[in-house]
Amino acid sequence: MTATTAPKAALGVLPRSDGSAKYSHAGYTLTASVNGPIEAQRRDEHAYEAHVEVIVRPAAGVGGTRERHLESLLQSSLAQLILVKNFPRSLIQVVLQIEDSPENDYVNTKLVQASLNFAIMPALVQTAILALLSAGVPMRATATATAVAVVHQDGAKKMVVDPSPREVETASSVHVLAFTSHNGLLLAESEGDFTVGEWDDVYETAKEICCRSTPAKEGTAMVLDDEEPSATDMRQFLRSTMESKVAADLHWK
Amino acid sequence: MPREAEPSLNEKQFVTQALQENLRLDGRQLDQYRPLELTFGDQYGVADVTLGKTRVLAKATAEVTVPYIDRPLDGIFTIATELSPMTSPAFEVNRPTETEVLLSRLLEKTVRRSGALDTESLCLVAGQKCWSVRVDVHVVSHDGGLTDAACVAVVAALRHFRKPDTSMEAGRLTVYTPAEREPVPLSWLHSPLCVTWSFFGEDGETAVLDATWLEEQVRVASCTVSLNKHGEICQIAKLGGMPVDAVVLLQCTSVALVKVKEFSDLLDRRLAEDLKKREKGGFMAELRAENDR
Amino acid sequence: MADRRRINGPAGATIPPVFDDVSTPKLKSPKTRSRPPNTTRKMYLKTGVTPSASGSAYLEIETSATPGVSGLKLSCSVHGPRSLPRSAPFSPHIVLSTHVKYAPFATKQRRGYLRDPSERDLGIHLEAALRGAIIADRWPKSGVDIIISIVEGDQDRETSLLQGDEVWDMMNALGGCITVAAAALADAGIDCVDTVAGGVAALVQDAGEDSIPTVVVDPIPSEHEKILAACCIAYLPTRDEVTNLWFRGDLPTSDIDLYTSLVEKGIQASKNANRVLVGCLAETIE
Amino acid sequence: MATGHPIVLPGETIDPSLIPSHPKNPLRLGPGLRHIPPTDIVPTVAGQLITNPAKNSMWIEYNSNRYIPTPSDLILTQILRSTTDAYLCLLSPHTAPATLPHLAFEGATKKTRPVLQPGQLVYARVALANKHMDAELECVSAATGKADGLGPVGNPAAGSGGCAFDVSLGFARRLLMARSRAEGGVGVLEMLAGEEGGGLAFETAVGRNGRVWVGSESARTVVLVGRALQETDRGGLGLEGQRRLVRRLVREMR
Amino acid sequence: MSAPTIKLPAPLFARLSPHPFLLRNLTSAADPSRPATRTNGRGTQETRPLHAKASSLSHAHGSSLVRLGDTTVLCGVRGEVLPVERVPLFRPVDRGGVGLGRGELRDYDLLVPNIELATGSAPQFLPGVPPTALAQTLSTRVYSLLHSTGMVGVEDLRVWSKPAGGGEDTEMEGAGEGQEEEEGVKEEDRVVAYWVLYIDLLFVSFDGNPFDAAWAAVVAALRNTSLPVARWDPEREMVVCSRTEKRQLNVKGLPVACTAAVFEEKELGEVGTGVPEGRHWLLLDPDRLEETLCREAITMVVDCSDGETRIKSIEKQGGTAIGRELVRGFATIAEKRWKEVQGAMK
Repeated sequence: MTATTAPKAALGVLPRSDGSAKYSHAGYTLTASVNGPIEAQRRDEHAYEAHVEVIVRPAAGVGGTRERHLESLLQSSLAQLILVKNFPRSLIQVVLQIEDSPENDYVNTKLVQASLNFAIMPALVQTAILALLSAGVPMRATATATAVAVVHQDGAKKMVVDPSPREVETASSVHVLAFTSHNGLLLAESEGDFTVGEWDDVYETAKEICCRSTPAKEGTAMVLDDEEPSATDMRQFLRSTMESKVAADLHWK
Repeated sequence: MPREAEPSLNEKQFVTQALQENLRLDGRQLDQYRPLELTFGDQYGVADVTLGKTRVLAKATAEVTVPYIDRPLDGIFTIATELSPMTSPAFEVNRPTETEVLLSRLLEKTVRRSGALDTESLCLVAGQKCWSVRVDVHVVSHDGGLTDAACVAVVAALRHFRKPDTSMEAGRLTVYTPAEREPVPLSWLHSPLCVTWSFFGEDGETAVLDATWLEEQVRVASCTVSLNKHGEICQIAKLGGMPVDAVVLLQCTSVALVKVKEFSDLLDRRLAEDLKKREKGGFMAELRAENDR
Repeated sequence: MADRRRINGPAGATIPPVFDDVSTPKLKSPKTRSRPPNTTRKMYLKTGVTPSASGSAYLEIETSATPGVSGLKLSCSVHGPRSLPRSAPFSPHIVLSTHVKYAPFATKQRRGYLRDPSERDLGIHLEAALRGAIIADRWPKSGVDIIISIVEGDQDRETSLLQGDEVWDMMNALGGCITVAAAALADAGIDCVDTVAGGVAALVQDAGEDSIPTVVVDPIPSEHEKILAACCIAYLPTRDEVTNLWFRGDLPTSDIDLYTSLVEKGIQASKNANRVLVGCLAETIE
Repeated sequence: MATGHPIVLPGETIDPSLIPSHPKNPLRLGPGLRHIPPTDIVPTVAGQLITNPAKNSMWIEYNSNRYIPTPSDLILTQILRSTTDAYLCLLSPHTAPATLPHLAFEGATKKTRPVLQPGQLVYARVALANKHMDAELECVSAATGKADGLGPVGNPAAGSGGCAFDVSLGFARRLLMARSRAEGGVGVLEMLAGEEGGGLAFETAVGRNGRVWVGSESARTVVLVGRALQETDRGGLGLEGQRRLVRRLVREMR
Repeated sequence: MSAPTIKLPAPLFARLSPHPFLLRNLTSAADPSRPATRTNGRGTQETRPLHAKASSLSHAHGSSLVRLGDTTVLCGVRGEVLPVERVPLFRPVDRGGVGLGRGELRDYDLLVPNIELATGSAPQFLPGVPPTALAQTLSTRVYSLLHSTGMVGVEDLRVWSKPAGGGEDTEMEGAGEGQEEEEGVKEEDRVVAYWVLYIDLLFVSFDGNPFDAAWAAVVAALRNTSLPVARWDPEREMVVCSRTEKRQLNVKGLPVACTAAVFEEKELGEVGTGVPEGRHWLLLDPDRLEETLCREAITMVVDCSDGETRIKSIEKQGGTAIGRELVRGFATIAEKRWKEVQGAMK
């Protein structure tokens, strides 16, 4: 249940919503639906841009304060990517349903938990982006995200990509970073105890995972065959997923 | 949020007319279900049911808590149903709609009140501590037949679920983590399932199984029968609508039994398959290995 | 059902600390009043504590001599006058909405975040007291919100056993609310016919069951053996009008004048409060 | 992907060599592209980049489910209710209604205006669409004053309402192509009417908003056509597949 | 709006079109050598002085009042007793086991922070409504940080059956659970209850940057929290507290939050390619107006108590203007802030 398991995704899994994606990686399985642009309610209607609403629903129990926090993080990130100016007075609604998440065998998990759940953030970002792409919502860029934990094990310090809940618990610090397809740092969340230097290393690791394949020239991604896929290349994953989707849509051409 | 728009006059008129000629828009027989599929998640207690375009997800969880004062020897068992905007933007968070209320009430009657789960087995320390078992039902995609699909999901999730093992020594309760002791299944008594009939025509003469969302919007009456594969009926709900001939209802229930048997078989089969998968070092082993390093 | 919008504590209920009173017997005997019966405690009033509000004020009533007896700390902010929401019906005069809330840490017992009946009562009394003072028809179709947070309730912490004296504490709280709200309203520049202020008087029995009850202003429950009755009065000095009178308790039928004297004392108390209020406002004008 | 039509993702840089550079005609950008001054042209959706040097135009070919009204699109809409001078119509679920003026029908005047029931399906053209306003529809060509096929479809009251079927926007577009068989690769309708379908008699009104109305004397035919359309769309069938599908359906539903 | 031809009184201008107004303020510096100033007269890197004083709330076990410019927040910490019978998943401590300490705090919900904005602290927060998304987000962040920093040691919150036990334990707090358990074994001294700390934050006045203020208030309040010494009374079979004896809470370290928002020249930077076009400014300690005009923000929590700078948390969201370099650089800004706040906390 670590980086070794490659991410899986399926698009358009919900026939009744404009766009949808089912994504599973590192033990997390999520489904996202995107509807929009649709009519916005009075209270969140903006005269010059679309209102982006993000709803995160836990697999078990009613959402609590921490879901609201995750929502606000996603909302502020997605609103940056979506061309909200294209659809004034309207609403673009992203609903994320957590279906399955790895559990920590060493504790009996409680239903309501208030503390931040770092490990799930990348999956949330990835799924939302895929759903938006499948809905054909105009965006200025895509994004990729990953989680990295710094674990101190018998003196040695090592970085764990896509840490398990257990690793998160024992890690000295946990980090989530998201990059736009233009290599801009879109989201950076860190918690624990670390130095600037450590964060820098984390940044390197995360960037390697999120931004490996260079932005596509002539549209076709430069698949670097010679390079052995050490860790998952999120951007390449995103691209290949979309390529197969588009190919399927345009089979008739 | 804008309300769900009614189907057009043309559709309403046509659906009814076609049914009188035993025609359904998707070419099914009147008493034919859409293909029903059931899968389980990596974790215990996650069931994913698809019925045509309808998809329902159920997740079972258990927590230790304080029993209700009036029932000190019973555990707590709740089924939570919420239709999120994922089902349709017409649904708002924390704004229960009629669909939602009816659905949860039917599940409540079918699974909880019929004593499918032995709640006394959930009691840990009389009057002090007990298990609270909770099933969250997520309607991911709604194209009719919610009740029937959701019921399968709930039952499947509960039968698949494992709760942490416990022990009592010297009057002190210990709840073991999965790492210490393999979790244990719930004590399950019987598996009631729902079969919903929809009635069409001026005096509801045409009875149809597993109506789609469009058909549900046009139907004149509906009736949900809940029973287990032994033919024991747990509840029958015909909530208003056109009056329907009693004889017709009787025929419905007998057909329902056939369907329920089919569903039960599917359930047993899938559960067995999943068990096999886990036994030969499936997910848990992997997790354990990963935790140990 | 736990509040899903807040961070809830443990599932099992928690107990406020229970003190072993045996170890400190001296505290059990009721402290005696440290002030003469007709003088109020010192109060400190300040306006403009919430700059983003159209008006605001902070009131603190000196903690009395005895240790562990806390004073009253109130913070009030006024928003408006602002136009009523489109949904609201037409109103020829300004619509007052008052909201009084104890902070969770304001009293002996931890207060929840949802308003309880007593807090609603305070709101209603306050509303009545202010309505009489504001020149309401100057702002048709508009509303004003008056929000008071009781940061610290006037309560004795040491007496762990409650002798059902919350109601008397509420009296004092209301008195303070009225005064602080008046200050905030003035700070917001909302015209009033006069500066209203609140005062409390009580009929107390200090020397045993059959002693002669006496009337005192600004009572502190813990300083008296028994409080028979009390009243809180909102009073407009220059007009000599009472806008709100809240009486509680029972008076010995033997003496009819008791009631009037109680009210008079209450008025006297509110006059004292008024002096502080006017003084504070005068300062801010300079 | 090796073709000259690469697949692009939002924000990716398009190789300048792909951007047609016609001496005279100005460059025309189709859906899915935005121009960032001075020279950047950036895709905003995931799809296939199509360029047409002759017309000096380029756009992104992609499929989606949410219809965004564009002028002169033919759409199948549903009357919600009538105001004093216009009908409010539903273009796609949960969106603000479009307006269809009472006078925007062939030969309609203050006196003689068509009376349409709420829920009635209408085949119309988008007259006006702009992101800051609700779309406006018409059932008459401003030029000729003729309806040319636009107006209410079917007559539910008379029991001949026909039925509407949902398809993907991409499929609707292909159906509407002038030479849909050659360019769009959809022959299913022709086949149904032709020998594969045993010459079924039916009429259709294809809406760009992903709704297709099918009318016929026989309900059986309506269902058959509807299923054929939906299954072709969902299954992503090629011409041969469509032929097989039609044959199968006809057999099944005989 | 911002056309120079129109002459508007500054406040009106600010009201009508805040964005151009702030932009004008930042750019209007006659000679580029002079640093840009904000609408509120501060330099871009200039924070508002933070005043923290231990407030004297007599019903709370610890409290503080923090002023950050016109943002005023009041924090009260109150301890209540939670007998172990009421802890559903209670495990006797001496059993050891994984994730002890932090585990207890989290699993038994011993720290309960909540933030109340709906006190009329600003026009947009009216009372009687459930907590807004902002309030909930703030509460979550405080909760998370409380646990991740491990400021409060669980030992301070344990109540032991042996009266003596309690006294010594605190001396050897930090010395780790290890010895604690041994002792537990030999005297079979057991935990009978826990203190639950209710940490309630009340915004008296709101003018932006709520998190920095709230967090400072929490830290200040915890530092002046002392719980009554509690002991197990076998006769009454309950935990009783001493009136006279109090024990100060040992608060580990001094984490300080430092927030800045990014103001972009273009409203919602109409960015096409990677690098954000147009200039942008990093506004330290943003006020209410500035927050409404900024989409991107960064909060860094640092602790320099033991010499070197340790980062406890980074939260950066809402844009791409802040890249690797800026985050790196921000650490030094946070350090500076830490010193200021440390001074204020004394």
